[in-house]
Amino acid sequence: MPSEKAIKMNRIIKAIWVFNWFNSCGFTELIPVVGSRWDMERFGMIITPTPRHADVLFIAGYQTWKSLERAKRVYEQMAEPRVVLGLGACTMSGGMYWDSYNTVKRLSDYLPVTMYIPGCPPRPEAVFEACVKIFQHVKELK
Amino acid sequence: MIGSLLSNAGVWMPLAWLFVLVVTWAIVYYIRSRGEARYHKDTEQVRPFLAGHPETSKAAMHVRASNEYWGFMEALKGYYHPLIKGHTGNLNDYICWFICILAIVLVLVISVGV
Amino acid sequence: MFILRFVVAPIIAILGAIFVGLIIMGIDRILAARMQSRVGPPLRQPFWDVKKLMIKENIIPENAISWLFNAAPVICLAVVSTILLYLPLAGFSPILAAHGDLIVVVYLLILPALAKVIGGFASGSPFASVGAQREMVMMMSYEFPLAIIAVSVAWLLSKVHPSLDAFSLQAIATHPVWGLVKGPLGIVGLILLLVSLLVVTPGELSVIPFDLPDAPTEIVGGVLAEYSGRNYALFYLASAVKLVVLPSLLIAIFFPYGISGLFNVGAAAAGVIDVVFFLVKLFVILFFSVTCVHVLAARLKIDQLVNTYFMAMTAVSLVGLVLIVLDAAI
Amino acid sequence: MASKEEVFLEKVSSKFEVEGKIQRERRIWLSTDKVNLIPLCTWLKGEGFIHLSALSVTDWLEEGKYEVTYHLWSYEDRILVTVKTKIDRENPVIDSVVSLWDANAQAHEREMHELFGIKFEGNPNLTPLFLENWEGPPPFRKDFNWREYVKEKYYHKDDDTERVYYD
Repeated sequence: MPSEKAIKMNRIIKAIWVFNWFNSCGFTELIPVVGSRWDMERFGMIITPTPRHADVLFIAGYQTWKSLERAKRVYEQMAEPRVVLGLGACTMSGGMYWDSYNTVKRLSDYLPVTMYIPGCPPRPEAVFEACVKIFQHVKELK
Repeated sequence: MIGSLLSNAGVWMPLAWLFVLVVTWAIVYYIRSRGEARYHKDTEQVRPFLAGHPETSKAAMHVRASNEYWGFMEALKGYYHPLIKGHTGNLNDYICWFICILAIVLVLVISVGV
Repeated sequence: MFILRFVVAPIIAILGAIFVGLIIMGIDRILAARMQSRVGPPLRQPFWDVKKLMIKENIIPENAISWLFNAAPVICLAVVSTILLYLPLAGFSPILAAHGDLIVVVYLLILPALAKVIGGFASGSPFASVGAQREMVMMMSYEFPLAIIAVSVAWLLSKVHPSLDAFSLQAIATHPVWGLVKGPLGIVGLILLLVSLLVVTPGELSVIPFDLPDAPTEIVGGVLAEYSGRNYALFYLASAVKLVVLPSLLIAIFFPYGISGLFNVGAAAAGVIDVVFFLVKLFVILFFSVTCVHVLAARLKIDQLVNTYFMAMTAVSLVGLVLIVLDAAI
Repeated sequence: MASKEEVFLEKVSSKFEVEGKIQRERRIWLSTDKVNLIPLCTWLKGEGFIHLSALSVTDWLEEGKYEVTYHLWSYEDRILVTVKTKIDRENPVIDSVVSLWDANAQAHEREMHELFGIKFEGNPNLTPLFLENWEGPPPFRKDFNWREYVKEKYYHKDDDTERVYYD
């Protein structure tokens, strides 16, 4: 019998509500995803203004210490079955800011990142595939 | 019908509405009970959402009601402005307003009454 | 008979309204997407949204007054569905015909907005209280034209049929206003009233140009900023039911015609045809007054909104009323 | 006839002992010492230089000096005056200009304090602007080797994916 979390996650996939924590390249990445060519609403995904309504937290672009502290607080304020998606190389390894004194190098040291999406910035198809993948492998999620 | 408010042009029976409200309230409460009730009590989750910023102080967060009617006052500037100017604050202005309007009313009453 | 009218009917009304409301919301989102040359969500998207919201956590913020915070969505949805019982839907007489009329409906329309205001102030976040303040100012401004429309329609009815009870929606539905007016003056007056009601509808449903109370970009979700999970689902359902209530009020006043008379079929078939025709009318009104508006227009500022409702729409409906009175006088 | 820059330069050098230079049309450089910086700035503000467009610091490592430059813009005569002052590099202290260009100067000074460690006397709130809870030395100093700092603070030598940074 799949766990309660798995059942909940399967429900989420049909209506993923996204809260985007976008610095730097993230927002320019969101526009094609929302735009009419790739249109994320056809998968039921909409952008929510508050983390309270959101299920998936998109974190894109490099995070400085100051923005990371706020990102943690926003992650805490999301309602439970929640998922964090790290968009772009900057969240994986600091990207081109790998040797900057003020950026966070690997996001998963500070936030429970479920899945990273490579690319600088990642293509919209990669973002959609990541959303689908999360929920297919929901059983292995801790 | 007992308890029915009747006027020659309208009818309303509050008891009927209240009864129906109780029925719909029961349905809505049932719908609500189907939902998830748990949440992380008194963790970071229950802090107010201020775009990630920490909550500095309760007083700083309070939005004063004085700017509530800004939209209204702004839209009806033409009406409110002269009105505010009219409230000069000294008594004899108000008294002369009172007398003029009294005069006008008397003239109307007499001209219509007779 | 009592049980049927006072218990079974409300249950059917609320469930039917939620079902139809969510479908219309789905159609509205698809059409809005197609107008922006997007593909748009599947039709059942609102149902999945509500189902997902039901499994999410229901966070009660620490600054909130918890009992008020939880009561507001329940009141909002319950009251909105009681309005439906006073409206003549699809040609049938209102379920509570003898117990409430147009004035009750106009007053009941205030309660859902009031519940949102209470919810906003009770959630203790600055964004929510700004949203609630905007909702109050909006309520004040669109009540005026709404009241004028109700009064002028009732006056017209009482002028032409003095014997009838002027405000009862049943009477208004059976004697369509377009027939009560004699000359072209009256027709123009009625058109002005129709226009002002069409403009009030998006305001009542808080659709894009008038969605200041829960503006996502400016005040982060406004009144609904702190709601999540099942509480937010109830507000979502309330806005779906409102999508049914508002246009059916407009249909009851201006387009109560049925087409079941054309085909001489049995009573049951006629009923079905009436219901289908009612849904088509509902959808056409919503397309013009909600979908087109929220795709084409951008959000107004609060003082522009007060200007459109308090000044412009009141003037339009007053002129409509004067024209109707002149028409009846000549 | 003398251009407005020369006229202005005469006026300034007559009032304050400052060595000015007309860099090009509408650009004037004034360098003064720390003591009469504030009087000069107050006088300039009176003359119409109401906009402090930037406050930058250059770190002269060999001389052991910080050169603080105030870029002032006047809307009437459309001239940009750059006031430069040299201050000691080891304990950099200078008077704050918040009293003249309040909030505008506040942000610049907080940033310069954070990045160069300059202490602006009279600035009410010198809290960090971008580098919240930062332990290292001020990062914009020339002698701050940020590659070493990053290697030591963020990466671990033993972590196999990150060993590449060390060889």
